[in-house]
Amino acid sequence: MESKTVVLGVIGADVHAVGNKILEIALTEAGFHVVNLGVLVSQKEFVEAALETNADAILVSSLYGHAEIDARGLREALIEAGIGDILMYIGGYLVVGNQEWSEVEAKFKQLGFDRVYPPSTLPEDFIPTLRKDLGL
Amino acid sequence: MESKTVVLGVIGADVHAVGNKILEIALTEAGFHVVNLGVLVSQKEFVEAALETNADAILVSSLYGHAEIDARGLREALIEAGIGDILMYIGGYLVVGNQEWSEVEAKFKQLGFDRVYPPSTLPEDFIPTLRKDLGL
Amino acid sequence: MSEGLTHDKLDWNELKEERAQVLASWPTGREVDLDEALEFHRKLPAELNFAKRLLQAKAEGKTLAQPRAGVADLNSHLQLLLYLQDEGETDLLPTTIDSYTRQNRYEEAEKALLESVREGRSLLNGFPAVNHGVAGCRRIVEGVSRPVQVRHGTPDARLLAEITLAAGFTAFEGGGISYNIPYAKRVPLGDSLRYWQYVDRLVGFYEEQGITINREPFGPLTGTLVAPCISHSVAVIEGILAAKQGVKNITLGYGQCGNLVQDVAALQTLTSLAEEYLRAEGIEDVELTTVFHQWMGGFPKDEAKAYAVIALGSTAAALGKATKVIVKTTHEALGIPTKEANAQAIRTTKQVLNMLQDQALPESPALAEEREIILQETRAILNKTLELGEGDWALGAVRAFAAGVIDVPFAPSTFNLGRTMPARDNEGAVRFLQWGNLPFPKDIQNFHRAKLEERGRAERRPPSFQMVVDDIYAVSHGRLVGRPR
Amino acid sequence: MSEGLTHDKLDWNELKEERAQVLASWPTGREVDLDEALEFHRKLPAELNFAKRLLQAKAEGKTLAQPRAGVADLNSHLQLLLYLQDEGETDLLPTTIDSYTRQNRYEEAEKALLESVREGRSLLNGFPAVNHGVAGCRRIVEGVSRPVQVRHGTPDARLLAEITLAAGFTAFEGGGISYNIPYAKRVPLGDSLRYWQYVDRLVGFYEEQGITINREPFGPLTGTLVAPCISHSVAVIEGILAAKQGVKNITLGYGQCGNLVQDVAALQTLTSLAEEYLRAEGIEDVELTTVFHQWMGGFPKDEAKAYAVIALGSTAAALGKATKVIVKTTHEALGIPTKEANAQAIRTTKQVLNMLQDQALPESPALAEEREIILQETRAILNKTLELGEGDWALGAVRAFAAGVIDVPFAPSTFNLGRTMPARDNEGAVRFLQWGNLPFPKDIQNFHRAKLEERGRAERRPPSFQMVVDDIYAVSHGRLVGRPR
Ligand code: B12
Ligand code: B12
Repeated sequence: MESKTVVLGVIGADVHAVGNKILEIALTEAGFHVVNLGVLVSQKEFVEAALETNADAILVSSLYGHAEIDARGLREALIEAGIGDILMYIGGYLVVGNQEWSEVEAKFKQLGFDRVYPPSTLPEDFIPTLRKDLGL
Repeated sequence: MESKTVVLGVIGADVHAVGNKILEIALTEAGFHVVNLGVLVSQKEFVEAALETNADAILVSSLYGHAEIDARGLREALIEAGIGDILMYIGGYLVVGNQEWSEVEAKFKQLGFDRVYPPSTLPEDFIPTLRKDLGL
Repeated sequence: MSEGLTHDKLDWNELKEERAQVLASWPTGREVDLDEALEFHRKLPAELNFAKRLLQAKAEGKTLAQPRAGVADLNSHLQLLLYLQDEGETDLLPTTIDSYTRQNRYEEAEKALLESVREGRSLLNGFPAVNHGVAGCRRIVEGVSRPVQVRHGTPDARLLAEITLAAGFTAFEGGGISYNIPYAKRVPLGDSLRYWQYVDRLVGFYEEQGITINREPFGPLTGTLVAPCISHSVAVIEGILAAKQGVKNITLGYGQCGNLVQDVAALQTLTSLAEEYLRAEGIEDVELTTVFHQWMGGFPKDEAKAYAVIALGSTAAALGKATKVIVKTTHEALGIPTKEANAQAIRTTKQVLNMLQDQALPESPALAEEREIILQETRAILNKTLELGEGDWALGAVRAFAAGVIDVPFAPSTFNLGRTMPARDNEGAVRFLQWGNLPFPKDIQNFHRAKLEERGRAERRPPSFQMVVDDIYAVSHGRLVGRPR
Repeated sequence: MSEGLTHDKLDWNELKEERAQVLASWPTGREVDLDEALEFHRKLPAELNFAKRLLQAKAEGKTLAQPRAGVADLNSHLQLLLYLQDEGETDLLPTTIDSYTRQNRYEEAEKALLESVREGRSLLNGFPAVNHGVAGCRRIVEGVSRPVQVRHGTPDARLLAEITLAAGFTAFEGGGISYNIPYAKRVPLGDSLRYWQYVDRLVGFYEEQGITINREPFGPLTGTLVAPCISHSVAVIEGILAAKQGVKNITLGYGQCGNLVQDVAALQTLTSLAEEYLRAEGIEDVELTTVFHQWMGGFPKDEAKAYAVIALGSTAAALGKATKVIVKTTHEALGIPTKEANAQAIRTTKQVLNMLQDQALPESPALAEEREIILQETRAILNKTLELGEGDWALGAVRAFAAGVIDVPFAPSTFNLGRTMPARDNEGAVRFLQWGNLPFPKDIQNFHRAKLEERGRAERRPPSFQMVVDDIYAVSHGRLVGRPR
């Protein structure tokens, strides 16, 4: 089985590193080739890494509440780079405070994310879906 | 200053004794002559004690939630005994659960109580009013 | 009733007539069929047997959580228990009985039950099990998937026990002292002791037929500044009296006092004392477990503060390794809790228990000293009680209460002398300002005096009754020790 | 930036040029007028001075409560603090700074601030103090009646310090290590140490003028399985570095690990270690206090369970006699809390603190052993650090991190070696599965190995990385030790 490449990182000025390390381990154990950019990752770094590694998906984390601002324009930057149709997920604490989930989800879908995950998502909660979305 | 007599007791099948002891002490310290019937007091005992001691007021406690049933008809019994206009207070946890206070108060006013006090009433919260009501 | 009272085992055959009278005292008594009941109990899965569940927890070193709950109507009560099971994640279930039933006033209970059904809200503060009868009660036992206990406060619980045990309940709270002195005014102690010998003998009968029913003396008594030596003395006596009637699975109780060292010391001495006195009676085959009651006195009205009190109680229970803990709710100072509040409090409790599961209060000189105090005080009371009873614990209990050798503070019963006056020391442990006729040796008396003088110095006031009043209000006003305002 | 880094006191006059640059880096820097600021501080009532309030609490043996809180808009932030003061009954107030400001991205903060005002909700996770400037910040200090501290996570907080201290804030959290290693990725440690020497020297300047400002290294670091020896080492070094710059009032921090004995031992050793190493530097005039952080790792989503975690943290803080405790909320796992949730958590915390006010964890062999372990481990790390620094703590810190002699688990910084792997032992204390290059003597290494083997035996699995993952999730899944499912 050929292994799919995913780019992983925590966007913006966010330094929450623990979930990122856990995701790297879980995705690697699940057979993915993981390119982990760590924390404090800019949009540019995400785009470049996806291009360079010919990635199949981008997994964006945001824990600290600024995702709304930080993720704006990422899909557009990917389109501009010629990989506009790459699969893209986002997960974490996406907004400041505890807002109605359906609204949060809609907001980030509109920003171009294919799937949006709420706080406390466990690896086993989304990895099966990721495999399906990547045709595994 | 002549001292006023108050009859004190916990009505019905109620055995909560601590507040009753505290009230006895506080009322005595405040200069009242206290006739304390203790806990598990029937309507009949309240009426008889008030008659016998020529009391100026009756203070009914109910903590366990059955006051609604236990206090029904007490005013009528007092009227029948010829002391229908005696001042009568009730206080404690008067109903089962935590119900809207204004409704609870109205319910017990209708049962013939002159004043109705919510849970956690401290002696200093009502003794001044009692003095006023008794013209002290 | 209490003529010829002794602590000896009642003869089951001689009890026949009394049983017939008891069962005839309310129509549902007729539903009791012991053979059918035994059959039902035999088929009950082991995990629904309260006694077995406790022994399992004890073996695993775990502390289980149990709420209080009871409403008038049968269906509503079942729904309530299911909610506490599913949303509250509780380990054990209760069925709390209403106050009319507790005073054997079944007619009043019946009226209030009907009115409750009519109005669609509970006018009773508990579940009137006698009125619901064997068939009704069995719907509870069959409807849930946790063991269920009957919890009440009934001086004469003979009919209640007959009906609920026949229905399949596997645990029954109460005792001749603990369900009289704090719960009644004029019931002679000898009478209630005899009523409870009947209940224990009934449990002993089930035991003889291979069905273990858990029995639990009510530990906290009046819930108000009850020092460990008082509740321990009552627990040991009721434990012995139950064991004499053939009860084999007993949970001894204690209500949180609030000082962590005192609370843990109390839990640690409870079973060791009971074992000591049971052994002296030649009884070695009783399984003992413990129950810790979260703070039983007045609560703060603010729910956020009430959570703190609940968590502190859970902490003491866990660090003291109680077998189970009885859960209060954030509505304690507001009225009977909603099912939501009840479930939340269980979850708070379980999070504390789970997080402390692998920890205990470390052994220390302070803890050892506190245990020693409790042991000496309790032995003084128990030895004097046995002396008064001329070797008989039932007689001894009656005479000890009459003499104030056992004396429960703030108790409504006229059969309690009421000469003691408890107050907290400077670290919040419950001590005695006045010990009345408690048979304390001189050094123990000096200990209490010194402890209260220490507090007096810290507060710049002589130890006095005002301290007691301040202590009674303290927790609901946000602290443990009632310092001068 | 960090060329020629030493731990010596910066010359105030030589700092002039740098100050001018810092103040010019954002328009509001112009508002800083030190003379006017000193005047304001001199008129501030004593009870609003954070440093004095802490000393008072320390003298009285009390533990104070402090929340976290910050929103974008000035008025909303003031309202929030007033709510926590009046409805939360808090002792101390915070002003938590947003994450853009923490990275000196004032433009982004400005944009988000404007958008927040426009949308009527905070798009920032904190208060952008630099953007609000001196005048804006002063409205906060003048508007409340509790002392206020600046809380953030900023590697280069020079401008933030200039502005907030000039505005009248009397306490400033952070340090060159603790606000770099957990909060940045590529900021060289030497740089952040030097930035923080500036901040400390500024505080020292205020001190020279008679104004005491409290400084607090950030104790919990990554908040995730940080063993006491790691955070204590950082706290002591930052304490020394601050003191060298003339800081006189320092609060050392520690984040709850969850095992009560370890937590209390950690609190008890924190100031004694700092005093020991300060004394060795000839520094004797620093007032030390402690701060205990309620559980800093992942929380349970269920608010009822979160209350338990909050109360347990408060219990450890009280029994360990911390000077203050930083309060989490029941919304921790949901997002930035509402003001209501924040106030409730403070009240829960205060009820626990008040009820335990007169109690401490009794002295015991277990506690003494735990203290001894922490002392030995921390001394090993600190002595090696000083050796690497050839007698200089600033240089030593840089070299110790490079060598992994100090190594913070799960830290994002590339200047942290990241070779240690913490895991809980069978009683929930945080130990090391791998200690990387921590300079532990053989017996300490054996201690950790034995502790984890003990857990392994209990769980019937060899100690491994899976334990670490299980431990990380454990509290949010309802327990302390991540047992196999
Ligand atoms: C530990 C922690 C910290 C540590 C982080 C240390 C470090 N460098 O890693 C410290 C103390 C430094 C910290 C700082 C801050 N934090 Co913080 N922190 C936490 C905390 C308690 C736990 C996070 C954690 O490690 N969880 C464990 C890991 C395993 O879980 P996780 O991170 O959630 O990741 C999992 C899932 O979310 C999911 N996931 C993550 N990303 C993705 C992506 C995809 C595509 C998918 C499918 C899934 C997925 O999978 C992961 C593995 O299961 C949380 C609250 C909580 N959860 O209880 C707050 C929290 C995340 N922090 C928060 C905030 C605001 C901050 C600060 C701004 C300080 C402040 N105001 O209090 C700073 C920000 C600093 C910065 N610039 O980023 C907020 C965010 C609020 C919001 N969004 O509304 C939270 C929710 C706390 C709160 N309720 O206020 N924090
Ligand atoms: C201690 C206690 C007990 C002890 C009582 C020991 C004893 N014999 O005294 C024990 C454990 C035995 C007990 C038993 C029961 N209790 Co109880 N008990 C309490 C508790 C925790 C404290 C009461 C107390 O002593 N407070 C301290 C004193 C000083 O305050 P107080 O009693 O409120 O009295 C003051 C004021 O109310 C006021 N006041 C009182 N009367 C009057 C009258 C007037 C005219 C005025 C102006 C003021 C006034 O002044 C007093 C002095 O300040 C309360 C809850 C709480 N408050 O936190 C529950 C509570 C009162 N009990 C309750 C219940 C239901 C029971 C039981 C039925 C058991 C059960 N289902 O849980 C049994 C009933 C037994 C019976 N037949 O009565 C409920 C009542 C619920 C409701 N009404 O909705 C409460 C509120 C707990 C709860 N939330 O469920 N209880």
